[in-house]
Amino acid sequence: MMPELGKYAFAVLSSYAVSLGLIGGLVALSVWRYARVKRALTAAEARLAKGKRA
Amino acid sequence: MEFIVSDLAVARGGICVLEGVSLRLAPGQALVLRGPNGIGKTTLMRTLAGLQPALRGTISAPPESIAYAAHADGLKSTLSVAENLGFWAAVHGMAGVEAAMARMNLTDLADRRAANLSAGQKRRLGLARLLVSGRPFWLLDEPTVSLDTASVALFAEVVRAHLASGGAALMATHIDLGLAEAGLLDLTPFKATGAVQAAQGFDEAFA
Amino acid sequence: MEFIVSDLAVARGGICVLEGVSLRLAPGQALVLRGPNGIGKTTLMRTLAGLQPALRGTISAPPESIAYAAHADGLKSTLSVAENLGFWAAVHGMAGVEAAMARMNLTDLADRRAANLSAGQKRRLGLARLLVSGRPFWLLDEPTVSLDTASVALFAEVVRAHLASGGAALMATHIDLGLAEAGLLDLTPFKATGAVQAAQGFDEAFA
Amino acid sequence: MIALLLRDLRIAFRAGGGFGLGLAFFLLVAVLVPLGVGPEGGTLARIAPGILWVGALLACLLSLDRIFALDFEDGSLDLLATAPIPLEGVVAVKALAHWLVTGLPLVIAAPVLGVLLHLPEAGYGWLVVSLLLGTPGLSAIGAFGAALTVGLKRGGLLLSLLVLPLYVPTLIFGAELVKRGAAGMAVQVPLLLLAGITLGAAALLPFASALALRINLR
Amino acid sequence: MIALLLRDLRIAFRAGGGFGLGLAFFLLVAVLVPLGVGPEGGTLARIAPGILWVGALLACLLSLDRIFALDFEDGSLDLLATAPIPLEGVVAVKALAHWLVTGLPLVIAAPVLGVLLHLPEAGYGWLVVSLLLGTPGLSAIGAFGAALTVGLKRGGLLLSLLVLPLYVPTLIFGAELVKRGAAGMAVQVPLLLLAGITLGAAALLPFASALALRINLR
Amino acid sequence: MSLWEYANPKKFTETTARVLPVVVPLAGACLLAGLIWGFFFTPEDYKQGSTVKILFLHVPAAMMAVNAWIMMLVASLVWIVRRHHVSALAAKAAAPVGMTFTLVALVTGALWGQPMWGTWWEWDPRLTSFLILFLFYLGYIALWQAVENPDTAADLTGVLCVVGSVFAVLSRYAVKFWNQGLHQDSTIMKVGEKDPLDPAYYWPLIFCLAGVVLMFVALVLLRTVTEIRLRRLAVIEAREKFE
Ligand code: HEM
Ligand SMILES: Nc1ncnc2c1ncn2[C@@H]1O[C@H](COP(=O)(O)OP(=O)(O)OP(=O)(O)O)[C@@H](O)[C@H]1O
Ligand SMILES: Nc1ncnc2c1ncn2[C@@H]1O[C@H](COP(=O)(O)OP(=O)(O)OP(=O)(O)O)[C@@H](O)[C@H]1O
Ligand SMILES: [Mg+2]
Ligand SMILES: [Mg+2]
Repeated sequence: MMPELGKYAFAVLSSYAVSLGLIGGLVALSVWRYARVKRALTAAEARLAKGKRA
Repeated sequence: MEFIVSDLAVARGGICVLEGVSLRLAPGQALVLRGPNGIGKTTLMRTLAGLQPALRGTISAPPESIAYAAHADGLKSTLSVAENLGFWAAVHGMAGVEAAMARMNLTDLADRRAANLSAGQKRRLGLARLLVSGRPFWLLDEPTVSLDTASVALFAEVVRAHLASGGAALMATHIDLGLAEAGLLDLTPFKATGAVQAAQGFDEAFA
Repeated sequence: MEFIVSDLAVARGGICVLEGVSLRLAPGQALVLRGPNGIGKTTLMRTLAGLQPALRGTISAPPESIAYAAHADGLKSTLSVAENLGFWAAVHGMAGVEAAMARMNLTDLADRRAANLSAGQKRRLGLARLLVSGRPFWLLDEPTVSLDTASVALFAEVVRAHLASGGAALMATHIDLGLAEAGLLDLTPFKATGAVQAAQGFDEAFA
Repeated sequence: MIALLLRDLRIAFRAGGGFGLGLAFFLLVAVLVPLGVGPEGGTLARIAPGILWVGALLACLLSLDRIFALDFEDGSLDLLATAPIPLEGVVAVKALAHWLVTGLPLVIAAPVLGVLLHLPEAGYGWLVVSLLLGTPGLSAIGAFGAALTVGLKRGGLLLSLLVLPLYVPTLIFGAELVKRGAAGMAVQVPLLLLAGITLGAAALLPFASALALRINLR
Repeated sequence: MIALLLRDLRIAFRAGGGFGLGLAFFLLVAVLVPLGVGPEGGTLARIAPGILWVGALLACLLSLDRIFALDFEDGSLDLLATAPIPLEGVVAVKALAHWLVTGLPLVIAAPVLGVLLHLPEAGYGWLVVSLLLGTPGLSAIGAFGAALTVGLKRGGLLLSLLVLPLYVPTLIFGAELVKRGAAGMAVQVPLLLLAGITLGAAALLPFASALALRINLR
Repeated sequence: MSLWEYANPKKFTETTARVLPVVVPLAGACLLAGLIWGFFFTPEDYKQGSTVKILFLHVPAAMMAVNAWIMMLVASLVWIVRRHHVSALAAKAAAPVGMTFTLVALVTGALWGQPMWGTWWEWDPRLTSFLILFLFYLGYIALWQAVENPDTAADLTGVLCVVGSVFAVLSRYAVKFWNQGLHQDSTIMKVGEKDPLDPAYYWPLIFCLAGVVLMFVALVLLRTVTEIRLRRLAVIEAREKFE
C-alpha cells in the first residue's frame, strides 16, 4: 500500500505531516471558536429576550 | 457666529454615554457643564472639538473657531514657558505671547522649563495657550484643576474679558468658578438609556 | 507612633523652596496644607514620603508607615480596576480589595480597564489604593482633583473612618474638603528667603 | 509649519541630543558586528555595505516611536489636530524633522564607519549617495508606522514589526547600490529605483499617515 | 514580589504581546541582514553566529526602556519605592520579567533563525546554550541601564548608548562560543566566562540599579 | 438584487449557513482525492525522485498564500470605500488562514530544498518574497490584536493592508533584482508550451488546487461569521452592563 519513497522519505513524509498538522490545527481552531462563540451568543440572546419580556 | 448643538449623542468606547444634548452658545455667553464623574463631559467636549465623530445630531460652528483645553495640557517639558506659548502662537499665526504671559501671571517664569513648574503653574500655562489661539469658542475641560483661589480668580477674569470681547466659553467643572453670569447645564438628564446605538459604527449593523 | 517634622527645609531643582517647617501628626489627627501654587506643597510631600532628601531638619516616623498619593495615580491602563488594586494589596501584603472598591464606589467598574475610566473614576481608584496599603500616615497631594461633590464627600468619609481607626492624614489641597475636624497649616510663612543652602549637595561646598 | 519644525528640532536638541544618539547607535552597530563576526578583513569588506545599511535602518527605526508618541501622551497631538494647519502637513513636517535629526547625521557619519568595516574605497561616495537618497524615504515610511501605532502602549516593537517589511525595498536597493558602486559596476538601476521609492513615499505616505492619525485620535 | 512579577507579565501579554514582539524583531534582523549582505551561502554561514548574537542583543535592547519608564511615568515607581519590598528586589524581579518576556522566546526561536542564516549544523546546540546562558545577563545589565536613564525623555537612545558597551563582553563570548561550537573546537573558556558574567551581573547589578533608581527618583 | 446586500451581517450569516454545507464536503472531497492521488498514485520524477510528491501541498499553499492577501486587499478597499462592516471582518478572518498557507509553503519548500538544493533555506527571490509576505501577515494580525476598539482596528488595518500591498509588490521586484535565484519558474499555466508540467502530476494538482481554494472559502466564511457573532455578543454585553 505505502508507496516506495526511497531516500527522500523523510522530506516527503514530514512535509505531509507538517502541512496537514498546520492546516488541521487551523481548521480545528476555527471550528472550535465558531462553536464557542455560537454557544455564547445563543445564551446572550436568550438573556436579552428574557430581559425584554420581564 | 453662533455655536449650535442639537440633539447630539456621543459615545466612548463604542458605548453611547450621552444623548439628546442640545445647546447654543452666542458671542459673549458662558456655559458651565455640570454632572457627576463619568457622565461624559470629557467625551462631549472631545466630540464638540471635532476630535471624535458624533453618534447622532449636529454640531454647527464656524470653521476653525474652537479652542479646546483638555485634561492634558500639551506642554513640552524641555521647552521654556515662553517657548511653549510661542509655538502655539506661531501655529495659530497670532502674536501676543508677552501679553498672554502677563495676564496669566507667568512673566516671572518665562524662562523656566515646563518640567520645573508646579502643577498649578503648568495649568496656568495651559490656559494661557487659549489667549494666543485667537479662537472665539473656548471648550474647557476642568480648567481650574490644581489652581489656588487667587489663580481661579485670575482665570475668571480672563474668561470675563474674553466674553466681553465677543468670545464664548463652555466649561466643564466641579467647583464654583465665581462667574455669576455663566449659564448652567446639568448633563444628568441626558444620560443615555442604552437605546441609542452607533450610527456609523459597527454596532448598528449588529444590533 | 507619631509623625514629627521639625525645622525642615526642602528644595526643588537645587533651590530651597520651604524652610523652617515643623509639624506633628498624632493618630486620629488630620492636617490640611494650604498655600498658593508653587509654594512647595508637592516638594514637601515628596520629602516627607522619603522620595527626596531634606536640606535640613528632621523627619521622624515609624518605618514603613507612610502611604503617599501623588498627582499621578500609578495606574496601569491595561489592567482592570480590580487587578490594579489587587496588585497594590499584594505588594503591601494586605487583603480587602473588594471592601476598598465598595468604599470608593468602584464595584461596578471592577472589570473595566483603567484606560477606560473617566478622570474622576481614575482618581477614585488612586485613592482606593490607600485603603489596601494598611499604612497609618496618609500623605495626599491634591486628592480631590477631578472629583465631583458626591465623590468628595465619599472621600471625606473614608478619611474620617481612617482617623477614627487610629490613622492620620496630611493633605495638600486648594478646595474645601468638608473635614471640620482637620487642622490647617498655611505654608506661606515658610517660604524660603533664599538664604538657606543645600546641606549635603554640591552647592554647600561652593557656598 | 515652520514653527512646528523648529519646535521639534529644538526639543530634539534639548533632550540631550536626539541628534547624537541615532548616530551613536549606528556607530555601535558598526562596532558590534565586527566584534560578533570576527576580525577577518575579507569577510568584513564583503558584508560592509549591507551591514552599514542595516545599521542605518535600525538607527532610524529606534527613534521612530518618538515621532508622535510624546505629542500624543501630553495632549499636543489633539491640539495640533484642531489647529489651523492640515494634519498632512504636520506629518510631513514631523517626518522631515525626524530625518534632519536622525537621517542626516547618519549620512554624514557613514564614511567614517565605512573605515571600521573595511569598506572598499570605491564604495564611499556611493554609500553617502545611497544614504542621502534612501534615508528620507525611511523617515517618511517610519512616520506612517508611527501614526498607525500611536496610542498603543508598548507600540515600539509593534512599530518595528510593521515598518521593517516596508523598509525592505529601500534596504535592498540601497545596499545593492553601494555594493555595485564598490565593485565598479553600473549603478543606474538601483539609483533610480531608490530615488523613486523615496520620492513616492515622501509624496504619498503623508496622506495615509494623516488618515491613520485621525483614526487613532478619535 | 511574586505579585510584581505576575503584574509585569500580565501587562506584557495584555499589551498585544511584548512576548511575540521581541521575537519578531530578532526575526527581522535575521531577515534584513541577508537582504543587505547578499544571498551567498558561504558568507552568511561565516557571519551567522555573530549576527544572531547581535540580533538577540538588539532585540533585548529595544525593549529595555520599558522596564522602568512606564512605571516612572504613571507614578508607580514612586509608590513601589515607598512600598514594603526592597527596591533591589523590585529591580531583580523586573529584570526577570524582562528576561521571561524577551530573552526566553529568543532562546527558543534562535534555531529556526539559524536556518535562515545557514548556520552550520554543529552550531545549533551551542547557539541555544550560549543564548540561555547569556540573555539573563543582558536583562540584568539592561535593567541597570534602564535605571540610570529613567525619567529622561528620549532616554531610549541614550540607554542604548550606555548599555551597548556593557554588552560587549557577553556578545564576544557568546558569539565565540557558537563559532567554536560550530567549528567543533574546544568551548570551555567562553562557556565559563559567559556563565560567570551572567551570574555576576544577576547577583550584583540589582544593587547598583536600585541605587541609580533612588537617585533618579529624588 | 445587488451584491452589496450580502454586506448585511444577518443576511451574510444566513447565506453562509446555506453555502457551507455545500462547500465543506466539496472542499474535503477535492482535497482528499487530490492528495491521495498525488501521494499514492503518481510516479517518481526522474530528477527529483519521490520529493515531487511535495508539489501537491507546496504549490496550492503557495498560490493561496498570495491569493488570500489579494482577497484581504479587496475586502479592505471595500471597507474603506463603502464602509461595509462584513468586509472588514472578512479581511480579519482571512489573515490567519493566509498566514497558515504561507507557513505551509515555506515549510514544505524548506523540506524540499534540503534534498534538492542541499540547503534548508536559500535566499532565492521567490522564497524571500514569501518570507516578507509572512512578515506582512504577522504585522497585520498583530495590529488587529493590539488595537482595542474594533472600529479603529478595522480602519487602521485597512490602511496598513493597502499601503503594505504596494510595498509587497515593490519588494517582489526588489528581491528579483537582487538575486536571480534557483527556484523554478511557474509552469502550471504553460500547458501546450514547451517544458510543460508532466501530465501525470497535472490532474492531482488541479484537484488539490480546487480543494485548497474551496477550503479557503469555507474557512473564511466560517471565521467571518464567528467575528460577526463576536461583535454582536460584545454589543449585547455592553448593553447589559449599561443597564
Ligand atoms: C521555502 C521555500 C519555498 C517557497 C516560499 C516557494 C514558493 C513557491 C511558490 C510561490 C510557488 C508557486 C509558483 C507559481 O506557480 O505561481 C512555487 C511553486 C513551485 N515550487 Fe516552490 N517554493 C519554495 C521552495 C521550493 C523548493 C525547495 C522546490 C524544489 C526544488 C520548489 C519547487 C517548486 C515547484 C516544482 C513549483 C511548481 C512550479 C510550477 O510548475 O508551477 N519550491 N513555490
Ligand atoms: N471602553 C469603555 N467601555 C465602557 N465605558 C467606557 C469606556 N471608556 C469609557 N467609558 C465610560 O464612559 C464614561 C464617560 O467618560 P468621560 O471621561 O467622558 O466622563 P467625564 O464626565 O469627563 O468624567 P470626569 O468628571 O470624571 O472627568 C465614563 O463613565 C467611563 O467609565
Ligand atoms: N529647577 C527648578 N528651578 C527653580 N525652581 C523650581 C525648579 N523646579 C521647580 N521649581 C519651583 O519650585 C516650586 C515648588 O513646586 P511644587 O510643585 O512643590 O509646588 P506646589 O506647592 O505643589 O504647587 P501646586 O499647588 O501648583 O501643585 C515652584 O514654584 C516651582 O516653580
Ligand atoms: Mg473628564
Ligand atoms: Mg503640587
